Amino acid sequence: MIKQVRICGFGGQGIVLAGVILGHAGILDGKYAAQSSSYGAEARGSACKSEVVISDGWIDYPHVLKADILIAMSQPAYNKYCCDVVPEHGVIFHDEELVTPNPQIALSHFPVPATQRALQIFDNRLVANTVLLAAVVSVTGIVTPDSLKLALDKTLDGRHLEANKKAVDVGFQLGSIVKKH
Amino acid sequence: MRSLVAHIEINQAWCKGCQICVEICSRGVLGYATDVSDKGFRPIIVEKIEDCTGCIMCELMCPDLAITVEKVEK
Amino acid sequence: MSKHLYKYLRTEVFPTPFCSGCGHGILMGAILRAIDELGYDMDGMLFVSGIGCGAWIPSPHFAADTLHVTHGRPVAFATGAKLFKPSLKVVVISGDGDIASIGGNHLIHAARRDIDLTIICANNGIYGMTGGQVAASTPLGMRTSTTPDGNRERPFDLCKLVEAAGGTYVSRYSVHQVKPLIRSIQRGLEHTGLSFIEVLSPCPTQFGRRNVSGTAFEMLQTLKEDCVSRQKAETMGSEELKYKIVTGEFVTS
Amino acid sequence: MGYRKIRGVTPPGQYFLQGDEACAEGAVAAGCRFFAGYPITPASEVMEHIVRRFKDCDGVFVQMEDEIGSIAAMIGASWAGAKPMTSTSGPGLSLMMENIGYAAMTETPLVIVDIQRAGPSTGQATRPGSGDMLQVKYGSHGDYEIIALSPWSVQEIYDMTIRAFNLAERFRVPVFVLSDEGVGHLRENVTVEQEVTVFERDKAPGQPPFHTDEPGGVPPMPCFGDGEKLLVTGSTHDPFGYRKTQVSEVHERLVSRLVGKIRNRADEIVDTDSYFLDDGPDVLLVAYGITARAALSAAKVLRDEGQKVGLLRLRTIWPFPERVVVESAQKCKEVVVPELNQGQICREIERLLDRDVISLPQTNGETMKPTKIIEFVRERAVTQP
Repeated sequence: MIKQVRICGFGGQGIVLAGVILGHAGILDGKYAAQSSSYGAEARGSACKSEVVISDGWIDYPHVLKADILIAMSQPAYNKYCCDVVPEHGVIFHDEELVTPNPQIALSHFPVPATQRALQIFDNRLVANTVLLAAVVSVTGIVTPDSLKLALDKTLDGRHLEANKKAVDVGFQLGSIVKKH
Repeated sequence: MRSLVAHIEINQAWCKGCQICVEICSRGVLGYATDVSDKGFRPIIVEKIEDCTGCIMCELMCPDLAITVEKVEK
Repeated sequence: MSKHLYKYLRTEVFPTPFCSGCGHGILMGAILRAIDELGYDMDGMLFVSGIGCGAWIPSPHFAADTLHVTHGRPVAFATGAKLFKPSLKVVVISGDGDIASIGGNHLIHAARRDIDLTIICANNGIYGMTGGQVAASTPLGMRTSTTPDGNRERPFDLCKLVEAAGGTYVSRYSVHQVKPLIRSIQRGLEHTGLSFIEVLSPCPTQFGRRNVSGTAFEMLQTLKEDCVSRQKAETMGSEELKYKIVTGEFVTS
Repeated sequence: MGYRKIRGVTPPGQYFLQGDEACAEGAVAAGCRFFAGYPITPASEVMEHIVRRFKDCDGVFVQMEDEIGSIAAMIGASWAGAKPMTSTSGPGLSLMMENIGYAAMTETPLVIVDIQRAGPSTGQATRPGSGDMLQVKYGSHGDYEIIALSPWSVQEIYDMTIRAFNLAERFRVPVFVLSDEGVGHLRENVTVEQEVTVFERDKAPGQPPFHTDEPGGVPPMPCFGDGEKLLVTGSTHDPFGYRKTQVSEVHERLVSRLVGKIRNRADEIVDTDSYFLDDGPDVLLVAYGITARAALSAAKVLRDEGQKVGLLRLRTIWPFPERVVVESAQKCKEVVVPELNQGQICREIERLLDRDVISLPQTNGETMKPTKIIEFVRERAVTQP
């Protein structure tokens, strides 16, 4: 089994961090994981993508060729990468507020109100990435929920950790609702 | 009663004949030899040791560390 | 007693390669006398120098660890050695071109760090080894091989530069002030933090023959006339001081 | 002195690390306790990570005023007994070049990590490239040899950094971990073992630090502060470090030894890896760094299609794996070199083989995709039956 995940948006949304946490969760599941990212020289605001490949064994080519899962957190990023998804079984998760899907893309779309919930519950849009990631994990099972939480523990510390742990629970809940649709 | 007098040793192998020592000595203790060394200058010699006060300015100002001034027993 | 200093030297490499009457030899003696009077063990000392006449003062002459490095970089090399082995007494001895021109950035950052180094800058106001080109320390109006009509660029005041960058012991002496110079080198060596001692050292070959007539001693005399002590300078007007070099201790914190 | 096994600083286990971080971990494991550096994308994470790790093992870190100062400080520290490292990328490497020559001349062990980005000049700071392949070898003036290793994964940058320190100490030479943004910013599984094999310097008091009677041998390296009264100089010097800048035989002997100690020991240093070479493939891919992963991926796809394609991966770049390249290419019809530059290593291979070598260059600031190699080989197969 090899799964390719592409997370995209703009700098400052935690796109890279979401990839790091997902990849880390992968290795905690005993898998092999490769995570990479691409961004401009500016620390904030420019286009940003993060890629995670999770496999049962060594990964020859560590970047995403065609995504099994696309996670889009901005409209420009969605527009750029929505065609680069495996046609047969690929799925797209997107922030419900920030991205309007292209009706011509005949793939399963999962709108997740991540930014909206992040603002509503935490008054902090910075945890939207975690909400969205947890929803993806909940729906696809790409990593186990326990590993996702453990990966947060190993990647974050202090007040960020507490907020993100709660954000994971919100994401799991959203995921279970999305799944029922 | 013991008394000390100065003794000046010049390391001719190191001296480059810049003459700073000759000029700096207010008592004219040092001077030049009449012959010319194989390096092309007149070697520095001690001319009037009896006038030396042992101020060691010649030693301190020698760029070639070629002068040693010592006080010895008479 | 020059002979008493021979134990600090690799006597087999003598006489020195310096030109007849070069002030760097006087400085060499002053440094060794300072070390001798302090009773330092040369085995615990490291001398770092760059490229140029001044850089040859410690290497190969001193019987101690010496690191003779690329042009302009001795302060940076010294920084690494000192940080890794703080027990070493690390002394940089190099010329004005080396320390203050090509290596100026390392100098100001060493001062900013206030790292425990002693930097002795043998300033002869010219690039001696390469044939007498103008330096960042050449006084206004002086003729060099690249300023045949006289230097039009103002020279650096190295002591002010190091003081502004944060050096905690800063002084300037000429080699003709040999006794205060030795005392100042001792203070620099004993100082904890960055000590910078600028030493004015005549270059009879490259500087002298283009700008002053006469012997090495006459050059020393000219230098003596150009220098005024810090105390005296405080009583003088700026017009009077225009062509003077102020000597003494500037920072002793 | 010599090789010995020590207990690593990092607890053994599985980690999920970025290439830059794994490099820093490898350095600490190998005994690196001095780091001087200057910030530069995409290499800064090596520096940031080692600062944190030095807290646990009393390492000395200094952020210098520029890359010139960084490598100078490393050389000073190396002679004071440290195993020093710095990390940089193309623009910083260019600034370091003069003192890399100094380190080669004075036989100073150093490890320089070059996380290559797309150049020339400032180029694309956040994008991968392999444009420094020849610069690390030839960038400083005069004749000298260095060692350069090229990792393709995060595990390998960890392992190779340890090896880089051992080779630097063993041969008294600057060693480059010649990586790229693709590996430096990649995060992958890393297995850290309990035991690490390290090489410790032979100080040999009283012995000449710049000569050995052994042909092509490596002299012992004493240390500042041990009462050895060392004379270290970048000028031409005799066995004890005395400058002999006017003696032609001394210069000839010194430069020959600096070059010979690496060239004559190439077999001990060179390390390669091969895939599908047993049946004498028609097409030989020669690749290194992150690009070798695309090449392996491509080779597998092409093999499935029935094409006889093999891969030779260069884990050592300098000294160049000449013997292995010549042997591997012998039975192949075509040699193809995919790389993130305009054919730097391709040209080196062409120099060795008495025939045309096909360059597959890419300099767009992206890692090469397997599809590029696959399509290229398919096309050649059609046009050249």
